[in-house]
Amino acid sequence: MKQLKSVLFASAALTLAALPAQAQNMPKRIGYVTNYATHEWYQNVIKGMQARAKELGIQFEVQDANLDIAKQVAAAEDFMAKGVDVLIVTPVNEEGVVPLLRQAKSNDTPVVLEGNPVKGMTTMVAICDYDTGYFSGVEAGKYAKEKLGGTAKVMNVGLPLLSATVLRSQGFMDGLKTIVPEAVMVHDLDGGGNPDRALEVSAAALAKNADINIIYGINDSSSLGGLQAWKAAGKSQDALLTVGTGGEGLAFINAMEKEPSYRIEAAMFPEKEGYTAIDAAVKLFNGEEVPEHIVSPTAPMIGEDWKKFYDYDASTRSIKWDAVNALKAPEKCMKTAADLK
Amino acid sequence: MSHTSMTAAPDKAESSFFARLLKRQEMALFLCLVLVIAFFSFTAENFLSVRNMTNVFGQASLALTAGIGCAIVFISGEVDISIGALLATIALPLILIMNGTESLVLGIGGALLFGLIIGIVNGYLTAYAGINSLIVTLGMMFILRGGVYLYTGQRAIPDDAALDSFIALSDGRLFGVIPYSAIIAFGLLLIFAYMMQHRPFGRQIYAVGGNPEVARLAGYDVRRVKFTCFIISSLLATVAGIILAARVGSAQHTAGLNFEFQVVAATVLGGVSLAGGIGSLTGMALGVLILQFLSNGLRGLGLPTEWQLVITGIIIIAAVAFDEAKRRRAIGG
Amino acid sequence: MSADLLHAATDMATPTLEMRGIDKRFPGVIALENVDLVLQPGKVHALMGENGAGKSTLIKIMAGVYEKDAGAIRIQGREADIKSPRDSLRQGIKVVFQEIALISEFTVAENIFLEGYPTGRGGGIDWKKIRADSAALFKRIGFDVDPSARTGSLPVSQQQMVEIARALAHEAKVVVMDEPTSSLTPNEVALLFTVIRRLTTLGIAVVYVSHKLDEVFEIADTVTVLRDGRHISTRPIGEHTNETLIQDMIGRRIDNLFPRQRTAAGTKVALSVQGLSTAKKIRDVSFEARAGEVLGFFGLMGAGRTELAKAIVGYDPITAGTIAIDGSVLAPHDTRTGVRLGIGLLTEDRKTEGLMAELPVYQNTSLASLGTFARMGFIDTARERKAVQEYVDRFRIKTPGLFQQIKNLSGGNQQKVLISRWLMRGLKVIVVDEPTRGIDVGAKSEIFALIDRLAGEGLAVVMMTSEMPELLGLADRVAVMCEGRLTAIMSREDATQEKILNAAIG
Amino acid sequence: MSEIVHPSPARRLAGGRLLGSSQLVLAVILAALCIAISLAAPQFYSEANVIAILRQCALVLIVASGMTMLIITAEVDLSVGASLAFVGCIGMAVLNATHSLTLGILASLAFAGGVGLVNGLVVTRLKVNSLIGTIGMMMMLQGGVYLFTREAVQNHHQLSSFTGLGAGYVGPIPMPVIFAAAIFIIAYVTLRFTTLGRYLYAVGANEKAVRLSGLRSERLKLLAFVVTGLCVGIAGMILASLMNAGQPTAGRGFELTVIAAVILGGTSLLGGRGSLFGTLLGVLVLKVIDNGIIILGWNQDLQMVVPGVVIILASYLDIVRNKANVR
Repeated sequence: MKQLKSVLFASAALTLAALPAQAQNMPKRIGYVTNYATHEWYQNVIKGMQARAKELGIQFEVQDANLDIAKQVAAAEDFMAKGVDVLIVTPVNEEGVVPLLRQAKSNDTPVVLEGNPVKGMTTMVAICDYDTGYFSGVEAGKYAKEKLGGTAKVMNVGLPLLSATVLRSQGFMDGLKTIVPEAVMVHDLDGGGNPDRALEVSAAALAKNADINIIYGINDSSSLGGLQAWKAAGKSQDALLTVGTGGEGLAFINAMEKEPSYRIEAAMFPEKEGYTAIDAAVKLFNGEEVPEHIVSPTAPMIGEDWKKFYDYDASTRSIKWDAVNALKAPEKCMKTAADLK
Repeated sequence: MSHTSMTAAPDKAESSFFARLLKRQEMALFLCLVLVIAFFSFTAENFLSVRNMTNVFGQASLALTAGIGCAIVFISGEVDISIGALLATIALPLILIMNGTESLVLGIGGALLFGLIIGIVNGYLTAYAGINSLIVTLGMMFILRGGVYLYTGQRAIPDDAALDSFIALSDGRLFGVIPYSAIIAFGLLLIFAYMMQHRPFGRQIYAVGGNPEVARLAGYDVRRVKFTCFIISSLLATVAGIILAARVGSAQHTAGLNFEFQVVAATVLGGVSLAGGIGSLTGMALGVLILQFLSNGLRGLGLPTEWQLVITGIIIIAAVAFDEAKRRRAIGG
Repeated sequence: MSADLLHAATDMATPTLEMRGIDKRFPGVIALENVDLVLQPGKVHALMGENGAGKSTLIKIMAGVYEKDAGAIRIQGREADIKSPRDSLRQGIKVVFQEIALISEFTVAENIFLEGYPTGRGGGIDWKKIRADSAALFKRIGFDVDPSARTGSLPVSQQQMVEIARALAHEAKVVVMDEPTSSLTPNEVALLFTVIRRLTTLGIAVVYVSHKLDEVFEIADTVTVLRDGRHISTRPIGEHTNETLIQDMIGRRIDNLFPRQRTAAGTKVALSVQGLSTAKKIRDVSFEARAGEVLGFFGLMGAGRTELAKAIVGYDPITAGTIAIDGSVLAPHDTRTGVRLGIGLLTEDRKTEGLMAELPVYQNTSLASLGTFARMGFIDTARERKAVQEYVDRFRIKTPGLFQQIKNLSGGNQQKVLISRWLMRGLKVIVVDEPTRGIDVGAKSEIFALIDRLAGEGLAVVMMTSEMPELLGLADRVAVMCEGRLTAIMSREDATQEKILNAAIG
Repeated sequence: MSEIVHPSPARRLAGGRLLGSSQLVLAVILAALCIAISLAAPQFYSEANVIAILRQCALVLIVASGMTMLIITAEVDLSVGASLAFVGCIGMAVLNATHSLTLGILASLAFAGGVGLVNGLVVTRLKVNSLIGTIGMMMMLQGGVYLFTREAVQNHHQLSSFTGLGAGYVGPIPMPVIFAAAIFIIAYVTLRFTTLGRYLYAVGANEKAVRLSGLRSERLKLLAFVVTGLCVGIAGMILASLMNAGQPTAGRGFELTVIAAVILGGTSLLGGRGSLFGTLLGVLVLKVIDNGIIILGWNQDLQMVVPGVVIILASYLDIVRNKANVR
């Protein structure tokens, strides 16, 4: 805990220095309606937000939609009734919060979106999902060439539910093909983003196609579910590569330490995303110009790379802000949800 | 039935109106609601503001509308747990038709027609084919939810038409205060509460749920009554689905997940018995409002989801247990 | 001769209802075959026969509960098609079934108008009219019940009266009453007969179904007897005597309905009840039952017989008093201890408290004694079925096999299975509550013989009954209850109908 | 109250033939499914796939065995899915803290059994309808698991014995299948050959009659709840082992799969009627459908639609056949 604090202070100094020196009005209260607070990704997003809000002396509150769009609208209404200065929302679904934005507009409450773009939004803080998948795909290609004899038969433990996750899978395949042009996606699964469901569907797919040698998961639960199915089938991990996405919690650190095939993780730094969202909220409150898409950085981590970005003491992880803040995010994504249709 | 009823003395009609009012289950629920509101008005910030109050009524409109149907089906002695999935399904014809025709009337008409068909299927399989309604509606829940996923490819469908009239369903407020959705829900509640208490058909539903054999001997078409109840339930879930679609401006494939549990919980909390023939729509409405104010107040306190779930779970069990204890005491003399 | 009479009857006037050549078959059974019934306006027509003779089926066809397979129904000379209770009601046929057909959650007034609510402007129910009309109706027939009381809170006898009153609320041409007096007090029976007579003055045809000969002789104009689904006779009541009626009903003479085989009752006290009270009904009841005797408890409806029965076997909680079986006190007060000490209840309500309807005969029989067929919890099914088979043979239980679902057996055979359940277990005291309810005359004497034998084998039998002949025929001693209290205990020799009734009225 | 003897052919129930006629329908459906799928995709019959199907059946079957007993007593438990996730987290956490698999398993069994006990007490003592009572419990557990842990509980010690619970083999047979088979056999024997089993049917068929016969009907129901809980405890540990972590998000919708399988197997929700063999067939049918859709490369959304249709259809066929029997 102490360690975390000192890191926070260091990073605070760093970011404050990076900010333009103009005097800013701080919003008093920011409300965040998250998609699914019990998910590790969002917990770490919230951690980043809390850290940054505390630093700036802003009162910060969270409400959880718990994957229920109706509840999300209700929670946002509650916040507006309470009179928050800025609203941050992770849409349960891209289309579902259009009326919410309309309401916020008529209420003069600025809204920052996290994660998913929505028609009529002012600004969104998000990673580039396609790019994230793409660069991990490139790394996977290199690995395949070196260790897997240049073949790449991919089982995608995907989630068609969200455009973001579809983009990751597409990016991964496209990146992979730049190195291994004959790479194919043997199975495109719906793992529900859940470990147990991912395990179940992967087991069937692995049974059908014995030649799979790369497991790609759109989040850590999915890649781990796929890998567990592989292990449960009694297969050796020698000729396998597992690629996860997110770096959401502790699971991937464990896996990279203990599973021989789990070599690549496309880290998305949820803490950083939360941090950036608060900054964006402050800017909106002050009426500053903000880009429509504020990109939060991601990076593929190979092998031991994770230690560069995280400290881990067997029960909690803490982000190394200087390393993460040093990452450069692209101005624009290669592909976005708009390109899917 | 013959033994339990022999001993209790008949209620005296002369007892005052007020005393009878106090005895009613709805009164206990109402007091409970007042207590919840009182508690949060002291503890949760902004709870009593007009804005927050009207918000809650708007938010309650979904469960309230669908709850009417749920309660009616319960009273008829059956259950319908397909309403959550129907809530999501119904937005498809609505949004698709509106996007295609730019007409709210056609969209709502299409949605109601779809709901009607689902009600007919549920009702037929239960009332005429004789399959347990829990099984029928569980199966229907799978079919509808899977069907929506299949059709949409798990993509929400935006409301491209963005008709003003449709938007008003979500944003519109009477005199700028009361959400239209709440007015619709309470309007439907009034209509159906009147039907259940003062229309022969409503009383037939009570009779069928209370004792189907007696109802049959009294010349009622038990199967048709139950059949109709399922249609009512599906149509009301359709209306709730339309309101939800307006509130979220799209057809959402994941809408209404676990919604059936919320509605069933509120209905039972409101004193409507799963055994049939017992309970009232007023009770159901109070149950919905209690849960809604509770979740709003808990949000206001900044309590995380997990606590909200735990507390709601405890309250449901406690309320039903209390109700049951009261009933047994009444019988035991 | 009976055919001539039928013709004579038709000559009198256009019959209100005419059923000709009615056939009804159930799987494997012919319930009715070529049965005729002709009802004249303003007359009371008794319908008699043993259980299983087809009375219920015939009534249910009238009520539209069953559809006839063949035959014709004419109402006031016009062909009528009755396919559902609704059709029947529309034709002006109103049936009061033996089982109470009221919605217990509704008020009395609402139940009166269940079959057709009066509506006001716009189709809303006119509650004022419902209350006023039912109050007026009750006043007219001299029935003192609050129309706004919740029906379920009334005693059963009053509910029965509500049912009968309901028959008057609608314009009926035919009123059918199925065993209407089974749960009425003598006062209420008198009230009922006044009501029936009033109905006849209005020109309504009344069908009166009963086992009780004295009632039939008092109220009926004509009697039709059915036996084994066939029409046996239709005669004016004046042509019948007790003997001829019974003979028509059973087709043979029953000399000894109560074949008493026992000699003297024992003296050892098997059951001792002291100062027993319950929250519900029972007030300070004390008595003893001896091994080898039948102690009969008589009481009118609502006297508390069933409540007493359930309390002494440990099923219902008690508030005061002690129960001892063979000197061991029943504590804790539950059925588990009761059965262990050797007391069990043969319930009056077979359907909801006795039978496991969906389960086979052998499992129903062995339920209470399963432990004796088990080693380390495993059932020796061969031994179990063999034991059950012995009882099936010994008591001549008519079943296609041990695996038959018990719901498919007749009432008498079901009762024999339930008695076997207790015999297999080996009790010291058996409490039998209305042992012959819903059982036909032939089977009745078998059940009586069984009870007699139980006592003969040394059990103490405590028999709750509302049937005077049953009581006098079987009991060694007679206990009488009134409103939850024990008002008299007398020996068989001292017991007369008058004494018993006096004690029962209190 | 008809007094008529229906001399319909003596239908053997509960203790009669191995396959009741309703199970026959299911067996035919299962066979037809297997043949159809393997004709379209021969990989269906590969050893790897058969094992995969069996392993997936195992988890459901373990809980469904308990649930069958419970539904036979005319009660139901909707909290098993939420409990499954919670149990895994608890077991994992205890395992991490104590380094002992035994203690981890004991803790998870104690927790799941405790949940069953509370469910049972709520139903038998407080007289709350089990559908409602266990919905309440479901909410409490869904919330409670996140109060217990916000993240997946990682496997710190990697005990091989623990990993073996889910991923291990005995010969060619996966461990979960062995567990499931053992539990199934115990439950089957209990229901068919023991007094306890007979009493469970009896309670479901007529609780009052059972009580009058000197048996403690409430204890029997309570026991069925606890047994269901214990089954969840075992399944939860196996799932945690399979996923190598305690996952608070696991088990969503699991209760519906389990209940669907039991109902599909012909167990009546009204109690007193049903068989474990039917449940086994029900589990197999549902999981073969699930697997077949992936093997055939069909749209996975059909994994919801098809079971929905099958459940309604099977219930309908059962009723049609019963009617035909009566005629």
